[in-house]
Amino acid sequence: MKKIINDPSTVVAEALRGLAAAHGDLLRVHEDPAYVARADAPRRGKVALVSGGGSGHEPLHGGFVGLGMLDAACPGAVFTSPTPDQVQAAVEAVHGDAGVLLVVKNYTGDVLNFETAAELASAEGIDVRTVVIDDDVAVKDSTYTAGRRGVGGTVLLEKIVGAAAERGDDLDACEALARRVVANVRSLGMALTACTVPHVGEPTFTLAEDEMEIGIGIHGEPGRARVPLEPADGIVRRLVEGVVEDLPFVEGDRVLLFTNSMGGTPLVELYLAHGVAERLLAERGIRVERRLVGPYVTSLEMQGMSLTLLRLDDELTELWDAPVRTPALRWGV
Amino acid sequence: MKKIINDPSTVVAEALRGLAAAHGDLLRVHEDPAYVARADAPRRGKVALVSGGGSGHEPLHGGFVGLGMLDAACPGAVFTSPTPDQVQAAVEAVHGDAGVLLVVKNYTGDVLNFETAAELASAEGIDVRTVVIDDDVAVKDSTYTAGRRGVGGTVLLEKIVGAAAERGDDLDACEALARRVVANVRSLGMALTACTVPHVGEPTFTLAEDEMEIGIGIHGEPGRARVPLEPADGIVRRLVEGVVEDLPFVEGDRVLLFTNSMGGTPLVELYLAHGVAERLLAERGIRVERRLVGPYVTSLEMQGMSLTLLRLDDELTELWDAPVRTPALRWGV
Amino acid sequence: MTCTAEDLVRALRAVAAAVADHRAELTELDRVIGDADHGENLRRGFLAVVTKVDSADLDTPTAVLKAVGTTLISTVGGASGPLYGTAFLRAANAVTEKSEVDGPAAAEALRAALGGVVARGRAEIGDKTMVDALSPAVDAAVAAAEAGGDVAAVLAAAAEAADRGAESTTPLVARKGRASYLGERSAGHLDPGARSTALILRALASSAGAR
Amino acid sequence: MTCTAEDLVRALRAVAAAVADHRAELTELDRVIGDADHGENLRRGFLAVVTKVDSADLDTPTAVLKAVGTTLISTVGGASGPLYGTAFLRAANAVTEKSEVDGPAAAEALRAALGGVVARGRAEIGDKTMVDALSPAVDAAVAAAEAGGDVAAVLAAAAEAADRGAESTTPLVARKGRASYLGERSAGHLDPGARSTALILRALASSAGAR
Ligand SMILES: Nc1ncnc2c1ncn2[C@@H]1O[C@H](COP(=O)(O)OP(=O)(O)O)[C@@H](O)[C@H]1O
Ligand SMILES: Nc1ncnc2c1ncn2[C@@H]1O[C@H](COP(=O)(O)OP(=O)(O)O)[C@@H](O)[C@H]1O
Ligand SMILES: [Mg+2]
Ligand SMILES: [Mg+2]
Ligand SMILES: [Mg+2]
Ligand SMILES: [Mg+2]
Repeated sequence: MKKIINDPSTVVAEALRGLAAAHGDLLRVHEDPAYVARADAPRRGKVALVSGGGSGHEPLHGGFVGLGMLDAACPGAVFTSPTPDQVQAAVEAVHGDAGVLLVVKNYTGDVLNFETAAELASAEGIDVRTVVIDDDVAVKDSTYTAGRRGVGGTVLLEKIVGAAAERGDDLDACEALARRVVANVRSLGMALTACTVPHVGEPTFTLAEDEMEIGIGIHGEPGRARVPLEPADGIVRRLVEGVVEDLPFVEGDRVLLFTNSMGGTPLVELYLAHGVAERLLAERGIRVERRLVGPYVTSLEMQGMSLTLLRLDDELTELWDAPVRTPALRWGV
Repeated sequence: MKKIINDPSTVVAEALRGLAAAHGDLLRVHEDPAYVARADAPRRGKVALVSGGGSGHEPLHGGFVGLGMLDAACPGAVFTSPTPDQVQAAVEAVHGDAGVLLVVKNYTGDVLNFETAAELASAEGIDVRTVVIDDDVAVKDSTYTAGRRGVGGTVLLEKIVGAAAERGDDLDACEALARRVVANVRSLGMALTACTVPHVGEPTFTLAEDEMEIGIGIHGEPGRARVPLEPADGIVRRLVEGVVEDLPFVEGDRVLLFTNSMGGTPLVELYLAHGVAERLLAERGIRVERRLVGPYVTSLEMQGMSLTLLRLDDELTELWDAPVRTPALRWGV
Repeated sequence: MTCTAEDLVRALRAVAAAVADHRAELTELDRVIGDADHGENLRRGFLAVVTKVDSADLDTPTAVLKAVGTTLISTVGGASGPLYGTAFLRAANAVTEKSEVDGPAAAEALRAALGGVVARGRAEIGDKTMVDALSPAVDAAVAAAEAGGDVAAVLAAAAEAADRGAESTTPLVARKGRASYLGERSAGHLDPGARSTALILRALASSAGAR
Repeated sequence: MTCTAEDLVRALRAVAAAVADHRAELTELDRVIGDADHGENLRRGFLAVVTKVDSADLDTPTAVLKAVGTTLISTVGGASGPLYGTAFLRAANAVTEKSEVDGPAAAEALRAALGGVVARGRAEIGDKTMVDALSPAVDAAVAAAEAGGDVAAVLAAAAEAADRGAESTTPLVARKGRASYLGERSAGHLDPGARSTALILRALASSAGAR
C-alpha cells in the first residue's frame, strides 16, 4: 500500500487537523467526537444542515461546510459511517433554534447511526428531520435490497438545500425541497481501478487490465457488472443511458450535469468524458443548463467516474446559482 | 493502460471540448491552433497574461483562465510544450493593446517555443515580455543543466500577476511583479507512483511497492533520488526542508503554503500532509498566512504531492486575496 | 454456575481478544461482499469496550452490558455499530436488578439482543445478516436453559448454533446491508456480521466454560 | 547526382516512414531519461510534413525545406520542434536560388542546420543532445563534399558519422534539455534526439542512394 499517511488508525484525525489549518476562515474542527462546523455557527434562526458519512470521499462532506451549504459534517472512519454521538454533538453545536435537517446517504450504517442520533437530539428538544438520498441507479431498489445508495446527488442536494436554508427557508420548506431534489436526481458510476482502504492495505477488489466495473459504489465495494474496457464514448454512453432511462429524463428536460471523478481519474479525462456526455444529452434533446465537473464525491484513489443528472426548474436553478463559500465549492461571494 | 479516452491522439482536443462545454461562462476554446481564452477577451487597456504548456497537468493552465488570472492558455500535447503558432494566435486573440506577458515554465521545449512565438508576435508590433518560472529546488541550477523546472509556483504567479493586471498595472509593473514572485517562490515534489502518458501506454517509470521518488518532475520524468517509502511525517519533512533551506525561508517569514496533489493522491492524504507541513513550519517560526490545498499542478494520475512556499509581503498578500473567477480558482467575486 | 459483573468483564476481554485475532478474517469477508471494514470496526469498538469496562466502576451485569452497548454505538460506526450496540443495550435491560446472570437470564438476554437487532435492522432469517447467526443461537440458548443448563451450557449451545447459522449464510443472496447491492453475486460468501456474531458468542461461551 | 525538389519530397516521405517505424524506440529512449514523447512528437511532425509537401506546390529545394521547417515548428512542440524546425529553415536559407542541391550544397545546408540548432539550443558537443550527432555529421559531410562526393555520398558520410555520434552520447551526463535534470543518472543511456538525428540522416541518405 502506497499512501502519504503515518498510521491507518489516525488518518482521519490527522486529515481533519490539516483541513482546519487550511480553512480556518471557513470552518472549525472539533476533535472528539469528530465533526466539522461552519466557523460562524450556530446561526440564530437559520435551519442547520448537517451531513456526514465515512471518510475517503473528500471533499464530501467536510469540504462542503460553509456559507450556503452545510453547517456541519461528521466524518466517520474511512468508508465507515460516523457514530451517533458525533452527529448528536454536531447537531447541538450548530443548531440555531430553527431546526436541523440531517442529510443521510442511503447506506444501512449511515441510516442507523443518524437515526440513533436523531432520537438523541430530539430527546434534547431539537426539531430534527432526516432526508435520505438514494440516487444510485446501479442498485435495484426493491424490498429485497437495502435500496439505492446515495452518491453524487448528495453534493447537489447539499448545495441547493444549503442555499434555501441560507436565504431563510424554514425546516418544513428545507425538508420538502430536499425530497424534491431526491426525487429528481439520478447517478451512475464506473471504475477502472479499485482503491485501497488504509487499514486494509490492499485493494478492495481487483480488475484485470482489460476490465472495468459498471455501477461501482463509492466505498470500494464492487458494482453491478464487470465488463470489458471500452473507449470513453462507450463508457459515457452506458452511464448516460443508465441515468436518463431511470427517472426517466426526457426530451426538453432542463438539467444539471455533474461529471464526477472517483478521485484517481485525471481532469483531462474527466473533461473529455464531460464533453461526450454533453453531446449524448444534446442528441436526446435534454438541455444541460448547469454543470459541475471535478472530483467531488470520491473513493480514495480509485480511477473512474460517475454521472449525475438533476432535473432543474427555476427554483432549483436559482438555488444552485446562489452564493456558496466552502473549501470545495465557491462562487457568488 | 486504463483511461477514459477514445484515442491517444485526440485526448487533448476532446478534453478541450469538454472544458468549453463546462465553462462557457468563463472561457472560449479555439480549436486550431488550440488555445483557451477568457470569454470577455480582449480587454482593452489591460495587460494580457498568457501561459501554456504540455497537457496532463490540469487544471494548469486552462483551468486558470478567467477574471483575475490568465487571459489565455495554450495546451500542448500531453507533457509536450505547445507550438509557437498556438501561442502567437492566443496572444493576437487576447491582447488589449497594453502588452502581453508570457508565463513560461522553465523547460527547454517551453522556453524555445514561447521564445519563437514572442518573436513572431513582436514582429506584429505587440509588446510581448516573457517571464520564466523555475521554482523546483529538486534540480541543481547551474550552467550544467537546463536549470530549475517550473512547477507549483506557476499557479501562484499566475494568480498574483493576474490580479495585478486586472487592477490595471502596466506591463512593466506586471513583469517586475512576476520576477518578484519567481524570486520568492520554491517547490519540491515527490511521487509514490508513476503516470501513464496516453500515447505511450505504460508508466513512464516504475517504483517498487516500498519506494518513493523525491524531486519528481511533473512530466512523469524521474526525480532526484529514489528512497524507501516513509510515513507522511518523513515525506513532508523532506519537502519542507528542501524548500525552506533553498531560498532560504527564515524565522519570521510570512508565507503562502501550497500543498499540491500530483493528481492521484486523495484529498484525505493531502490534508493530512498539509497539517504536517503547517506543524513543521510553525516549529521553524515561519508564519503561514495563506494556504492553497488541492490538485492544481498535476501529472495525470500520478500519486504524490509537492509543497510550494511563497514569501509574502503586503502587496503579494493583497493580490493573492483579490477576486478570481476561473474554473479551478474562484473567490471574492 | 452464574455470571457476575466481574465474570462478564473477563468475558468481554476474551471477546475483544477474539475480535482482534480475527480482524483480518472479518475484513477479508467484508472485502468480498462489502467494504472491508467490519474487522477494523469491531476491533476499534471492543478495544474501546475493554478500556471502558476496565476504567469505570461497573458492579452489576446490567451496568456492564449498558456500558458495552453505548461504547459500541459511539465507536464502531457502520451498520454493525448500532446493531451490536442496541443488542447489548437490550440485553442490559433484560438483566436489570440481577447481580448475577444464570442460565435462563442469559437466554433471555440473548433473546432481547436479537429483538434489538431486528428492531433496528429489520432483517429476517435468510437475509444473509448477523440475524442468521443470532436467531438460531437464541433458540438453542432457550432450549438449553429450559433443559436446566447453567450460563456456560446456555452460551455453549448458543455458540454452537451461531456457528452453524453463520455457515448457513454462505449460499444466500443478501437482502439487507451493503452485500445486497451485489445481488446474486453475494451468494457463495460467508456474511461477515454472522461470522462475528458466532465469534463473539464463542468467546463468551469459552470464558464462561473456563471457570 | 544532385537532388531536386521532387527528390527531396521523396526523401522526406522516407524520413517520415523511418520516424514512424522507430516511434516506439524513440519514445522508449525518451522514457528513460526524458518524458517519453520524442517518438510521438516526431511522428506527428513528419506526418504533417508529408501532408504539407504533398499538398503544396513546392518547386525548389528551398521551398520544400522551408515548408518542412515551419511545419515542424507548428506541429512538434517540445524541445525538438523548434530545434529541428530551425534546422530545416536554416538549411532552406542555405540553398536559396538553387534548383538542385549538389554535394557541396548539401554539406552547406547541414552546416547551416547545425548552426540553427546551436543558435536556438546553445548546446555544445558533449552535452548529450542532437548536436552530438549533427556536429560530426556536418564534419563528415564537408569532408565528403571536399573529396568530390555527390549528394548521396555526402549524406551517406553524414549518416555514418551521425550514427557514431549518437552512440557516443550513451556514456555522457546530460547538460541540456530534460535529461539534465537526472544529473549522473542520465549516463548510460542513448540520447533520443541524437538517435532521431541519425535516423533522419540515414533515411535521407538511403533515399538519395537509391536513385
Ligand atoms: N439490516 C441489517 N440487519 C442485520 N444485520 C445487518 C443489517 N445490515 C447489515 N448487517 C450486518 O452488518 C454486517 C456489516 O457490518 P459492517 O461491515 O461493520 O458495516 P457496514 O456494512 O456499514 O460497512 C453485515 O455482514 C451484516 O451481518
Ligand atoms: N538545448 C538543446 N540543444 C540541442 N538539443 C536539445 C536541447 N535540449 C533538448 N535537446 C534534444 O531534444 C531531445 C528531446 O526532444 P523531445 O523529447 O521531443 O522534447 P522534450 O524534451 O521537450 O520532451 C533530446 O533528446 C535532445 O537531443
Ligand atoms: Mg462500512
Ligand atoms: Mg516533452
Ligand atoms: Mg463493512
Ligand atoms: Mg521528450
